[in-house]
Amino acid sequence: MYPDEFDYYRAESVDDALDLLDEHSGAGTTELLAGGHSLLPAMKTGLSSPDVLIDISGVEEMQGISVDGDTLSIGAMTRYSDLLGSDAVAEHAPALAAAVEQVGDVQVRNRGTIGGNLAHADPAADLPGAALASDATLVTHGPDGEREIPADDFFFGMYTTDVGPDELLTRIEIPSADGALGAYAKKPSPSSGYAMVGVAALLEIDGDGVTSARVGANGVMDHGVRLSPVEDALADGALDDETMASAANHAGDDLDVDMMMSDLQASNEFRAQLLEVYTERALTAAIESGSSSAAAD
Amino acid sequence: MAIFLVVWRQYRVGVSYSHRRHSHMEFSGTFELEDATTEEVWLALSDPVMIEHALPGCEFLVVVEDTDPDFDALREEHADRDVEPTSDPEVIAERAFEEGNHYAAIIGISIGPVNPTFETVVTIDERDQPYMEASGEGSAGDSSFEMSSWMDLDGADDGVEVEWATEADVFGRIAQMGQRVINPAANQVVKRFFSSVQDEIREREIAEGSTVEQAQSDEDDRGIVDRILGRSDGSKQ
Amino acid sequence: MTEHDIELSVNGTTHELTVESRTLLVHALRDELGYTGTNVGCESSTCGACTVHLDGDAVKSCTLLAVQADGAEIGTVEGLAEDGTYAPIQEGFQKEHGLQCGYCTPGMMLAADDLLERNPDPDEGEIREAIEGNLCRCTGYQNIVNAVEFAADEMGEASSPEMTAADGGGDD
Amino acid sequence: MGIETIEADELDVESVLGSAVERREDPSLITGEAEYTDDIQRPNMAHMSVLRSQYGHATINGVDTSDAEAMDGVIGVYTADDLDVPGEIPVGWLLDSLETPVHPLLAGETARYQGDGIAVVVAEERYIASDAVDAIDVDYDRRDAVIDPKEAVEDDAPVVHDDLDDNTAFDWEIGDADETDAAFDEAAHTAEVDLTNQRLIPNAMEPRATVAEYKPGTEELEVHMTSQNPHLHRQLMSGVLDVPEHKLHIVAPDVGGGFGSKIHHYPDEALACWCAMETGRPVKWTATRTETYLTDAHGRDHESHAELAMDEEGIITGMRVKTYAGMGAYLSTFAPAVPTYLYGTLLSGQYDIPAIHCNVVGAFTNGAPVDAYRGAGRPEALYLVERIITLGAREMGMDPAEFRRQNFVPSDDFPHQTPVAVEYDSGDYEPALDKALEAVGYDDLRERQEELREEGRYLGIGLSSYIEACGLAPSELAGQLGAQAGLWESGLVRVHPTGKVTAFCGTSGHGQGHETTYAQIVSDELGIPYDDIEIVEGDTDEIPQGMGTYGSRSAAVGGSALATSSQKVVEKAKKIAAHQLEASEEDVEFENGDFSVAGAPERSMHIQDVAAQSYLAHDMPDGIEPGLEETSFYDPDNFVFPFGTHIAVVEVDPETGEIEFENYVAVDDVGPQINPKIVEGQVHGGVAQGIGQALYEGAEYDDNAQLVTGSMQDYTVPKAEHIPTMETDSTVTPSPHNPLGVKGVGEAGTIAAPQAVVNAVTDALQPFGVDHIDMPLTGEAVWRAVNDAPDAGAEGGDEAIADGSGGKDGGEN
Repeated sequence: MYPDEFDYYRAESVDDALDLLDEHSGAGTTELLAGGHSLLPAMKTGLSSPDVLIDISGVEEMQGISVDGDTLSIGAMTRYSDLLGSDAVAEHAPALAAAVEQVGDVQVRNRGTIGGNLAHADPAADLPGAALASDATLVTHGPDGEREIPADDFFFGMYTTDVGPDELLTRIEIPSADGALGAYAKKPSPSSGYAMVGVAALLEIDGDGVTSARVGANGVMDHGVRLSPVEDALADGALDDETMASAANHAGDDLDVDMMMSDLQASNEFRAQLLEVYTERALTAAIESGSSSAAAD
Repeated sequence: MAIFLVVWRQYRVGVSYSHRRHSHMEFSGTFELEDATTEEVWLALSDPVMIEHALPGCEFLVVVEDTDPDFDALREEHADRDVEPTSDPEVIAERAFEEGNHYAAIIGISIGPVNPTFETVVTIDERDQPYMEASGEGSAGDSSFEMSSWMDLDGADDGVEVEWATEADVFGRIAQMGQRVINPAANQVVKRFFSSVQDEIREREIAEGSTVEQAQSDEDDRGIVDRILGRSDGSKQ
Repeated sequence: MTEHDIELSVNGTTHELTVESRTLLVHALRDELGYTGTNVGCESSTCGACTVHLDGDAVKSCTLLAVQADGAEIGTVEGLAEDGTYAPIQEGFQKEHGLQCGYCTPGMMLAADDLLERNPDPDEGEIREAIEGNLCRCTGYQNIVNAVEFAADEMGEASSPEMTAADGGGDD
Repeated sequence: MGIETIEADELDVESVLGSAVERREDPSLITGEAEYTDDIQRPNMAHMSVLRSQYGHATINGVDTSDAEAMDGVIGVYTADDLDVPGEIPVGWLLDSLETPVHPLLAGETARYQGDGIAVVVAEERYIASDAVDAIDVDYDRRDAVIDPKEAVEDDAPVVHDDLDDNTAFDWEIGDADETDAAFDEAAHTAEVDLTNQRLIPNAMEPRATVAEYKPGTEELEVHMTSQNPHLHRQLMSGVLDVPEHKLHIVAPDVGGGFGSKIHHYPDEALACWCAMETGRPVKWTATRTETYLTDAHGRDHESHAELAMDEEGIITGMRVKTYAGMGAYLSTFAPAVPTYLYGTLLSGQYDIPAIHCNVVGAFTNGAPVDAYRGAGRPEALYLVERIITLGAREMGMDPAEFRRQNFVPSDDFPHQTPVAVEYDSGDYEPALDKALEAVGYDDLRERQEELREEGRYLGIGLSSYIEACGLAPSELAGQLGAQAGLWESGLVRVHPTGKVTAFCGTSGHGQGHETTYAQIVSDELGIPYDDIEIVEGDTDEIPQGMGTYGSRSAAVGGSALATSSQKVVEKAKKIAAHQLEASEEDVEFENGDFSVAGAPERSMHIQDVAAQSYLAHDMPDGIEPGLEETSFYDPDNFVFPFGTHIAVVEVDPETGEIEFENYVAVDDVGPQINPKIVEGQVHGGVAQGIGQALYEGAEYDDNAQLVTGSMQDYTVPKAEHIPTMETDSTVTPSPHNPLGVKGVGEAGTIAAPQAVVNAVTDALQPFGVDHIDMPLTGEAVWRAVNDAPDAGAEGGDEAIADGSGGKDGGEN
């Protein structure tokens, strides 16, 4: 199928994008085009017919990865492939790095962007869980300037976030997790590659123990969620498989199985089962990442 | 003004495992409104304007002659519609849902980049306090849905329990291409609708019981409240 | 509806053309410019038959507006062979019977080339992972994996004088 | 690994047959030079798009095309009322009890499935055609729909065709019911299973497409289309459009896979032709993948109950099968043959079964028509046979390999007459089984399986000893069974004056490598170098007649036609050579292209020189015409019956239902192999499709007959990571009745693989008491089967499984 007609504008800067958003805020629908790998398929199948597309993928100030003190800052239009090639991301945001590796396929990773992923907020995307686990702050720009939104407050529901219609997500800031162990375990849908369940884990460690943990999941509920009971069970626990397994048993404690995602690929009940298994796999993979990097050192 | 405490006691979506369920959805739930009577809640739920306000993305909801209205004309007529929900029984009486009536609505659903606008017609199939049943269908381009719902009020000790259920089937492009989003999207619409219904009811002052009673008057021999409440000949007190 | 004048460099040849906003890159390549070696197999960005190189990276040309590619260097299957000599990946597909109906093959080769660019010596798992965005219904993938391994070996041999020199000082 | 290919210049005529020569098809395919239908451009070409039904079943009250017609760039919008041709899609195979409701080009009053076309648009560009389709307004009354074949024939089911009493398309049986019942009455042991063979969507990577061009001057209609059988399409389309056959020129250019889906005659290709005639413009139609999902004939869709009767020793004494087969909304071209003669006749498998009875009820439903999809009937049969055989072994407490062995048709019993009509040509089943068992290290595996169960790990070994009937042919037999066409094949071998050869065959390859293998056959027969031989297929103006490529028939029937024509060429050439060598024909010997006089090898003449002489015609024997070309219409005596054993070895995680392949071994006997590399490739691809069916694929409709797996995002076409590395091997048992002895390999993998995988998974889960899981074995299906299994509790049950300790005691069962 083919997209319906629309007008296309390329934004040269954040201000330009905001102006374009403002200019086209009246009649019809306007969509921001980042990597386009969620939007264009929806447009081609006729599910989505925006009147105006504002292409923000080339905005320079929304590109790139930098480290400022203890903060890793990633431009929203940074492509997955650039994140994968970045030592800074691997070092400071190991859970995110692990999740990015599992997004889509090579072609998708060559085009898709971190900001597009998070702002689109597909419940089955791979990055919401990692953003939550990484304690990311999502920075938006709007007519009134900049707004910083903690990942915990960012995701509202399916495709719904705190980003307003006149705003755009410009930057993701992540407190450095240098030395922490991060991992992402995903059960992909065999057809779409989206996560039936994906669990991102970040363990702060001290010797053989976990000092604190952040665990986020996507694919399970209609938006990314923190698995606080798992985090609680891990805090001050031992860094061993047994602790991980028993903590993973709490993965679904705060979640209502009836409200879990249920679709062709997996029922909510099966997702509840997968959530526990993949939480355990994420946690043990985090431990393994520690031992392998230790070995590499 | 009474304060309604809303308790989400139960909310279920169509999750029973069956491999052919996928564009057929069943939702049901129960919520409680404290410090309210069945009459008060029924009255609120009788107001199409209240429903219009509660339905996410609803441009208008108006009574129409038949199940095949001219939506273009309706759009024009109601383009700048600005009708507020009310707690005034007189006003509600004028426009209250009636069994056998048809209502037309334009409902824009927004699921991320997917924004179908449904031309919808709903028929009140049964309306007899405290029970109401409605069915309808909507279409947006080459997608459409059919739904049927019922709602039952049950007076509890110090409040009202509202039990409801909706079944919906989706057809066409959205059913085919939007598999991954239909269930959660519909879920979101239903969830938002009922939470808005509760907000709307909560914001009313109709719970000042006197308002309702005062309205007892004239014209129709059933009395205005009976009419609003959809009671036939006051047999169901 | 807006139209846009764009410039695409395809396999080193520059083309100027006017496209609608909605024209997909794959249709600009096929219908406007005649590069029909790039195929369309689906509309859900799943099958990868339309894979081309955009500034050196494998992308799905059905999931990219032509206007987005304005000014870019596009590589298609037609540009793989140089002066009538097959690229190693083409040779691999021929030698290892890596294709049957051939419809997925151009996209498959371009995805594989992207992999070999990043990872000159991939193992089987890495190859299978690298082509997860490319569907083949004929081969069962096994001979495609062999074809990519063949190309990797071929390219490794081609650059082996350097490799040997570099490795010479290693701790072998 | 695998078989090493050789380059064409390494070939010599002595060893050309059986050589793994590189494919000559590849150069154009790997350079982008190939021309698929959608690549074709014509001056002034317009584009067609089809509006399809929003509902699975609906009455159409009216179609408003005015908005679409008013759009810029729209040339015409047409509905059923506008069509002025017979327009009825024919059924190519009839059965005694068959109902054949009308299948129109466009739905008029009733849409019976979502793929039903309601209107077509012809526009200047494909995007505009698509826009215009969206602008058509249809007034529907939705009707209740039915999709399940078994429910469809129940009394209260919505009826798909108003002019029929119910949805029964046919009620067919084969075998002896009384004898079979008697076998069950006397059985010491029985096994039974209810199983579904799910609906599949073929998913050739190239969507169907057509470019139609009408030339009013000559009244000729030239059609380039994605076809597996252009001659058959010519014959059928001629009736549908009322265009005489000799004015229809059909070409199958490069075709991107078919798997059955490009055999059938669909409305869309004929509509594109009609639009070309109506508008006077060349018209292109290319299906979107969504349309492919909605309209390409689907495969399988069976619901069956199978029973096996055995004596005290586990010798099989009878088999009883009841099957409900979904036909979809209309009967597609060969649809009635698939669940009957291509299914019931294979139910004896590799086994010596004295009594079999099978009853198949074909049902109309509101799904896409079901027709031949790679294997067509035979995968359904062998899946059922190999599941019930596995359960029979389980019932007997016997090793599944030994149970199979003791029931095989003995090697000295060929040709073997089965109780389900067919006679197996040749076979020797144990060597293939033994090779496969050896390749997986069967005995060690069984030991390891026990050990792993002790650790709570579940290894499973699944056997599939399959047989297939292919080389779709003998015309007389096919005619008796209901075919409305002959199933011979034509081959024309033309030796040019220069000694080069063009050989024409009525088959039509689309990925199988016919240009390579046929050239190998002709080279071998004529003794003319491989590189001097060109193969032509897929063009009705070039090739006199043909039946096409499907049912693994090309090598056995098409290849045999070319071999026969080549032999005729040699025969004629021999007469000419004898004349010119001044010897008697009886004294002339032919070897590797040389005619020589017996006992005087220096008096010889190469066939290519004979060709030159035959065209010079200065010195020909009496009664021999000039020229050197021969045609044959090869019509074999019987089907061919390839066979083999595949074994899948998997490990199953009961917590997640995840299945990992440890090994997959395929030992196939397809007779002598013309090109082993191509054979290997066919096995790989077939097995991948079989694994796809076993683990991933399934077309799902909801209760309203809406296809909910309508895109590649929802219907899993297996990816590289889903398919294991396979080990292939073979035995060689030639067919006694064709000149090459070949059998056919195109469908072997698809027929063999599903049950190998399902048998492996259920073998792994035996400790839980899981006897059967319906395909596809998704993670959820397996997880549920484990949790719902009778012994789930005994083996640890839900909780134990959830915490990973499930079934630790499994090995003790």
